[in-house]
Amino acid sequence: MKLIMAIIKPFKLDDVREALTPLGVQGLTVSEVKGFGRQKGQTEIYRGAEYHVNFLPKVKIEVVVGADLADAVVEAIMKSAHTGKIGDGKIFVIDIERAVRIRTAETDAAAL
Amino acid sequence: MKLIMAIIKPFKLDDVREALTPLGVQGLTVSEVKGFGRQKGQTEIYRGAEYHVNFLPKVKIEVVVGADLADAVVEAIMKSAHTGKIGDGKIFVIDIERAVRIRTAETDAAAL
Amino acid sequence: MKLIMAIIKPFKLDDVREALTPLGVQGLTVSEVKGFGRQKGQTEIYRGAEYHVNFLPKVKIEVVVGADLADAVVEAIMKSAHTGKIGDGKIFVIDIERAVRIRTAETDAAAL
Amino acid sequence: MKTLLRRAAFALPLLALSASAFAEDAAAPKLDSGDTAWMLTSTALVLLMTIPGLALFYAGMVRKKNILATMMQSFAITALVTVIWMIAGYSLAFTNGNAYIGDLSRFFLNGFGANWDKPFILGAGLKDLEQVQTVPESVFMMFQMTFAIITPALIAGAFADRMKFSALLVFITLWSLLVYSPVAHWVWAPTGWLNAGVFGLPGAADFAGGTVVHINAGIAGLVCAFVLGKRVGYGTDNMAPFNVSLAVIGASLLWVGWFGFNAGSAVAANGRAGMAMTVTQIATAAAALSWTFAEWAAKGKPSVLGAISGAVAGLVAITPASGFVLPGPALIIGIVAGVVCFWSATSLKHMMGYDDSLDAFGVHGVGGIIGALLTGVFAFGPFTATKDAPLGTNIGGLAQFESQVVAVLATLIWSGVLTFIILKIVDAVVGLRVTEEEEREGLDVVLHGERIG
Amino acid sequence: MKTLLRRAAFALPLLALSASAFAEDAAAPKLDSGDTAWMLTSTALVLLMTIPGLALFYAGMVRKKNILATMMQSFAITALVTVIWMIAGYSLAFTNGNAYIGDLSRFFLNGFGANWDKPFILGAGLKDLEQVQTVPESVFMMFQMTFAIITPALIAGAFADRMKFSALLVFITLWSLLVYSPVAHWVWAPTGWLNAGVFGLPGAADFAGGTVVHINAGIAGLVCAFVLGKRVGYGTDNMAPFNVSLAVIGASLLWVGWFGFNAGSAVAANGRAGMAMTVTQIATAAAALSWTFAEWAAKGKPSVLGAISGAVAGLVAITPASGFVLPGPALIIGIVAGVVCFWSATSLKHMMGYDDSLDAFGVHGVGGIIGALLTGVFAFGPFTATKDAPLGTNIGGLAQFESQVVAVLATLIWSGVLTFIILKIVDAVVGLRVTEEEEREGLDVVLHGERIG
Amino acid sequence: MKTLLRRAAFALPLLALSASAFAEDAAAPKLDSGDTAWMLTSTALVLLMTIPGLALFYAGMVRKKNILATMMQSFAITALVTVIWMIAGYSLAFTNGNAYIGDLSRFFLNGFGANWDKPFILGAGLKDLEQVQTVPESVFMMFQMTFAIITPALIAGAFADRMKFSALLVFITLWSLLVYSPVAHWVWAPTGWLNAGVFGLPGAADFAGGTVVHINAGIAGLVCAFVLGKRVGYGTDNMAPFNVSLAVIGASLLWVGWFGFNAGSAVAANGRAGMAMTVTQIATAAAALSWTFAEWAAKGKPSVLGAISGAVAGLVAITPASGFVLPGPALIIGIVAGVVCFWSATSLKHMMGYDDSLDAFGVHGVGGIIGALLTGVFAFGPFTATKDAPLGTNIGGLAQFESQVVAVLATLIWSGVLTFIILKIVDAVVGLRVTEEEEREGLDVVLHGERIG
Ligand SMILES: Nc1ncnc2c1ncn2[C@@H]1O[C@H](COP(=O)(O)OP(=O)(O)O)[C@@H](O)[C@H]1O
Ligand SMILES: Nc1ncnc2c1ncn2[C@@H]1O[C@H](COP(=O)(O)OP(=O)(O)O)[C@@H](O)[C@H]1O
Ligand SMILES: Nc1ncnc2c1ncn2[C@@H]1O[C@H](COP(=O)(O)OP(=O)(O)O)[C@@H](O)[C@H]1O
Repeated sequence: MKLIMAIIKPFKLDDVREALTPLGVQGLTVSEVKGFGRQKGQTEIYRGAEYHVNFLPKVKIEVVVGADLADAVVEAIMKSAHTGKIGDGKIFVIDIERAVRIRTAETDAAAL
Repeated sequence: MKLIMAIIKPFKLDDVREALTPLGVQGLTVSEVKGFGRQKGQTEIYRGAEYHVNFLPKVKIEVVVGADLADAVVEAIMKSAHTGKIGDGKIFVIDIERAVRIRTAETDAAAL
Repeated sequence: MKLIMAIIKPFKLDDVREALTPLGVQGLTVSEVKGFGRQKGQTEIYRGAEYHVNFLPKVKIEVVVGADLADAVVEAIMKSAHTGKIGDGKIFVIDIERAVRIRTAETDAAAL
Repeated sequence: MKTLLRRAAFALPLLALSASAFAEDAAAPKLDSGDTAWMLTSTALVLLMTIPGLALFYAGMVRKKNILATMMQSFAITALVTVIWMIAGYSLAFTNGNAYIGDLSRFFLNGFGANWDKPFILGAGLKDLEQVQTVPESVFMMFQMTFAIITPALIAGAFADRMKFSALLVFITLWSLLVYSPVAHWVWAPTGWLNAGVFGLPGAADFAGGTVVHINAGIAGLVCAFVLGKRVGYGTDNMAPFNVSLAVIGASLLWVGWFGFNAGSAVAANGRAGMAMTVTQIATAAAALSWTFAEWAAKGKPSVLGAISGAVAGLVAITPASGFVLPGPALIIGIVAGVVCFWSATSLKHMMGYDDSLDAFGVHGVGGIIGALLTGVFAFGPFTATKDAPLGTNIGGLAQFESQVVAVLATLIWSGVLTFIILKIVDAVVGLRVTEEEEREGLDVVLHGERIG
Repeated sequence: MKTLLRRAAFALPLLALSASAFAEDAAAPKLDSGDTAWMLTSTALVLLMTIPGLALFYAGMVRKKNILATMMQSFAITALVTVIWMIAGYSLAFTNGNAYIGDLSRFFLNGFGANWDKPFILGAGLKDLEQVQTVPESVFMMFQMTFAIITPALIAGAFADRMKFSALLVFITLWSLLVYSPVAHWVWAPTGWLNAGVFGLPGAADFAGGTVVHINAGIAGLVCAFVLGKRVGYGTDNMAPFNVSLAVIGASLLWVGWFGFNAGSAVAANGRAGMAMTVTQIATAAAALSWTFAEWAAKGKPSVLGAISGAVAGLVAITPASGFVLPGPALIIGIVAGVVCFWSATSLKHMMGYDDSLDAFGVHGVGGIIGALLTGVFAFGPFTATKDAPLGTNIGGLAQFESQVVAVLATLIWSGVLTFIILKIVDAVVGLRVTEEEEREGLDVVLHGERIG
Repeated sequence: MKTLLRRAAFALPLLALSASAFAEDAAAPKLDSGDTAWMLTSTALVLLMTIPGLALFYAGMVRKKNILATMMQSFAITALVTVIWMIAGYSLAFTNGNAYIGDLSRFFLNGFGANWDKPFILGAGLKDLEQVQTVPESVFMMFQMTFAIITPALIAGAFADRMKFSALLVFITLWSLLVYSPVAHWVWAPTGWLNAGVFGLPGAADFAGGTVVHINAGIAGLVCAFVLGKRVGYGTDNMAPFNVSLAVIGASLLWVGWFGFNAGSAVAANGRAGMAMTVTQIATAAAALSWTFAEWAAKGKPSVLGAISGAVAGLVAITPASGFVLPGPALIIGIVAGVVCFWSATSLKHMMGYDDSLDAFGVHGVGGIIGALLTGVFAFGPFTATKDAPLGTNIGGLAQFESQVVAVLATLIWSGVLTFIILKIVDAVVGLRVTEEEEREGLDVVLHGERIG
């Protein structure tokens, strides 16, 4: 199994989720994160104190899938999260040793 | 060492933490996340605009432990986070290469 | 490639980011998390109901770098996030199989 | 001899004016634009107390998932009681009727058109008991409506986080008609039995609602806490308020709005209103400080929630006394209220084992009792002098204190018993509480389909 | 015969007082401290409606990234219209001029120094049309200013989330001078053509601004929604409000402040003000309940946003009627407004396919029309009796209703057409809308360089 | 010849009324219900300025970890100063005493019971200096109390985020008695030396507190900023406000409440109050716009924080002038205040290198000085005409300006020096500042054991 961790633009979240469902992805987990990268933020000014905002709001998607599905998932995220503008984000793939579903104690593929 | 990443129902957090302490787990890290899965959310209506809430509030626990402890930790989380109702969540196990404690520069087992 | 995941004190975030830039790190992702560990929180009292706050605000940094850079990054985080007081946090290193930049479809080293 | 302090409260404004501005022509009652201006303003201030004041005060003490539902309670009660009051509540409370309840002569505000520009006479037709006012009936009715609104809204603090919204609506409807209107009649209508006094005692003194509003709501809250039972997770889950800053705004608006509540109860813009505002300010400040220092001493830190809770306790305690006491006693009432309510909200509650979520009883019930009793102790003669009860003869000393005890007990018993019965009926008909799972999920999304982002 | 209801509205307070307090000396108009006190208070209350009331009501309905920009709209409009009103707006609206527009005799409030302590006479010099007031002109001008402020601020609900700040400033400046001041003149100046009545009909009755404020702003909002187009992501992205609790605070402050709006429109602290406050309260509560129950029935849950929207709909609908109707009709107006505005905000909008972000038209336009028309149906004789139109002859029945229809149509057409033209000009000169990318990023940071943490 | 503008301020309302309503009987002073209504309302409005107004304004500018502690400062100061004022502060400020300080004849509000229903005479017993009012002393004392509360609460902006709560309580207690009461006495008591005028100059003109409130608090804030030193992380850490929307609500409530502050300082509901409200509105709007456009030009974007800061700067600057100037000058005062305070809050502060966290000096100190000086320039004769100084002779031209300079300097020096001494004492006794680690953790949890969720 693989954990696919994607950092994307927040407004692309629904598109990505919809792109994954047809592949058979039944669950995923999302966090609000802040990203630092090539994309530059706005400057904020509060009564003369200027803050350059280095961190931009992003969304992190974590989805665990069977190794066979990993490439398709990466592909689908790439397409659905793509705008072509700087800051579109990254996808990382990490190996997972074990997965368990808490409700049923099913493990691995059955747990996803 | 293993990183055990569990996605659970928010109100189970204290139970899980209390179940891990007796095992010798001395630290863990928690994030608020939103989960998409089999469990369905409520519909929200704002003046005629309906939004089906696909993402439900969950809590993600990340705890790094020695490889020997990993099974016991998974077991303890499974028991303490269990309600038997849909949406109880998942546990994933990932291999960790290295761990460091920033305060002391201790590494690996000693760092946990 | 390695994913370096560091849990640090929130006010050290800017220092860490500045320490990483000279190493050639071009991007990273940050989340607000809550940490449980040896450092103890304050007690909060609301009209006689006392809550011991076990979880303290921390910041989690996730940065993916080439394997060659990993040690330098760990080193830099250790130095810049260090206060010497309890609760300084941890650094974990995890292996990454694949990285993709969504905007360009570049992969691995080129994607970072 | 019947000496009615409250009657004096209403009668005095006009008398004072007769003696000065209108001396030449005291016979024909007239509207006074200044008094009317102040009563219009006071009405706005008391409405401000409930929405957004109380809505914020309560919402600031609950968990994130219940913030909107808690605000909705105050807001919906405001709308609901407005209509109930217009239909029958006002009539039952303030028309002559008998000693226990008014009649329905003002059903649907019948007769308001005919008298719209005339001074209102409370108890019209009652020989020797008429209270001629310098404001029109619409203004008097509106001012009293805001009291009828806030009283049941206060109860909601006791059952926050777990009552069904449908149950709330039914409960409030019945409570407003069966508990609030009668008790208001007893104490404030010229014919009311507590106003008249019983057992040869003088009439009960309740300037702005210690019994009618605070004890009444407080004891109802206590009964609700017992009948509904504790919140799921009480004692184990962290139930820390999500956003105390909302509660600070709420308490501040309560403080400001209370000037309308207490100084408005003079039903005139005169020296008595000024003094009522003065003692309100002093007691509130004193109670905020005394709760703060008590908590600092007992728990090690002075919390913001403590300071604002103390202020509200002071406001509650000075309410019945506000038209009767001087600044010095106000300081004492405030100090006592802050310390005692700190104890009731932090210790008594745990000792007795009920879960009064936001301390409706601990603050309003206990604070109201303190104020009602101390009114009997500290009432200052000149404020209550009337033609019938000239200066020096009108304060009853021990007798007045006994009368206060009677009024407190009567309110506790009537409100307590009726609240219990109403709750049981509502439980049987629509069910009082959401399910455990719904309670965990939070009332915002379960009851109202909304969520704070 | 010309029977001017609104003229009565202004004239009556003085008459009432003449008949009582100043009976001995009705000739020389005098300031009345009570009336002045109430008008000063009402002015503060109506300002409170816009900041922070409307600012919160609107900000509570947008997404997190637009909260500050939405508040800024209300705040900047308050500052901008204040200056415009002082320079020329007031003069154009309330000096005699001709039937369509005032003159510039009060340019930069010219002449205020000379009359600072004298009672204000609206329409001074117009034989038989003078409305002598018991307050100074500064107070009258300030009270009216707060109306001139809130009207364009209401429009902002229609274009929230996408208009450029620079465009907003230019648009509001032109709209205030070219739309608000003329319409206010038509309806409220003694010389205004709608006030005087046309086609042999009686003058239009608009006590506190059903046409001038709500229909005016509502139709302008509708035109804005069409001209600017839908928000990016409309219909696909989740546009759920970030923090409805802000909207609850805002709606509550609107409710409280509206007492100044409606009861203040009596320009005196008298029985009419009291009755205006009464019917305002009743209609608002009724509408909050009727929207709530309609939504509960239609959607399965009673939302908090629904309850507060209903309350605002009720406030809007009772506004033109508030000085003319009794409690019973107020209840009916409220119930109708709640149900119809629920329908217009949730169904009509989707049927017609425009994106009126915060329902400026659905609530203010539709609610205003309901109120303006029902005023003609329900107006109660004695409130509008004047010397010239004694009791019983003054309500026009069908004729009054027709007059209301004329006023509604005139406002819809003038405001609709002018708004369209102004928008096109502003679009050509500075551009109306931010770019799609800026809209996605959020107006807070893009326009104002700020962000909520 | 001594021409006391401020004296006129108090004396005039009565004179005006004498000339009209009470002409037949000017000898016996009477309470006026309209004036009393307005002063009761104004008192509520000024309290609203501090809680929740200022509490929100300040809390909206700090980081999340200090929001509750910042609110607590305003709230605790409200409670504390109420009690101090009741015990001794009022007596020291407003009894006759000598030119520099009052006496203790009103210790614990001694004597209030005897005079509760009589018109208050400020300076009673002083031949030719008595200021007979139409409101009771309780109302005058309460209105002034709200000024005594907000002044030290303003200072807190300078030391936000780092002062110990215990130190705050001791500091405020001493400052209120040793700085506020004396300066209020100098300027507003009939015996006060600045009121009387020195060096042959006319008395200083300070209608509603430019010197007594704003310069006084502003300079004290500056001294606090220097003595306490900068916040940890100043210049490196991101100290962006967590929730500017709170500050918008706060500024809005300050604006609304300021109508009580300025128009209430007429101590009557008359033409002068109306004009004070008018000029307040105009100056505030002008300053909000001028700060906004200055910032837009200088920084590229018009921030919301800028707009509301400008509004507050305008409110501050018009305060001393509000009873003395006409609308035109108000526009100028507003424009100047907006631009200059923008400069002082964004440039001067950095040039001088102090960390006045929330710009207590930059807005209140600088704005107050602008207003106090421009009052001397723009005062309009008729407002200040008295029996002793008939129209045309009463405005001192250059002499009045010089008198204003004297008052400004006297306030700067006394407040600056005493604040420094008090801080040093408090530092020695309880310590002024939390530790660096506590400051990092945030005052909410460290000082009060609470946290925003
Ligand atoms: N090396 C990295 N490790 C972890 N996250 C990264 C890394 N580089 C970029 N990111 C994340 O990806 C986001 C987008 O990266 P950025 O460099 O701005 O644009 P692009 O994706 O177009 O290259 C960043 O905001 C950050 O959250
Ligand atoms: N494949 C997955 N990858 C990552 N997270 C998942 C995955 N499947 C489920 N989750 C997480 O687990 C939560 C619970 O899953 P769900 O399917 O609703 O119920 P259950 O745990 O009972 O199977 C989800 O809300 C989501 O956060
Ligand atoms: N085993 C662990 N797995 C995951 N996170 C941990 C673990 N131990 C500690 N942490 C994180 O590191 C933070 C600091 O740990 P703590 O024990 O308080 O101090 P120190 O870093 O000085 O040892 C914790 O708050 C928690 O977020």
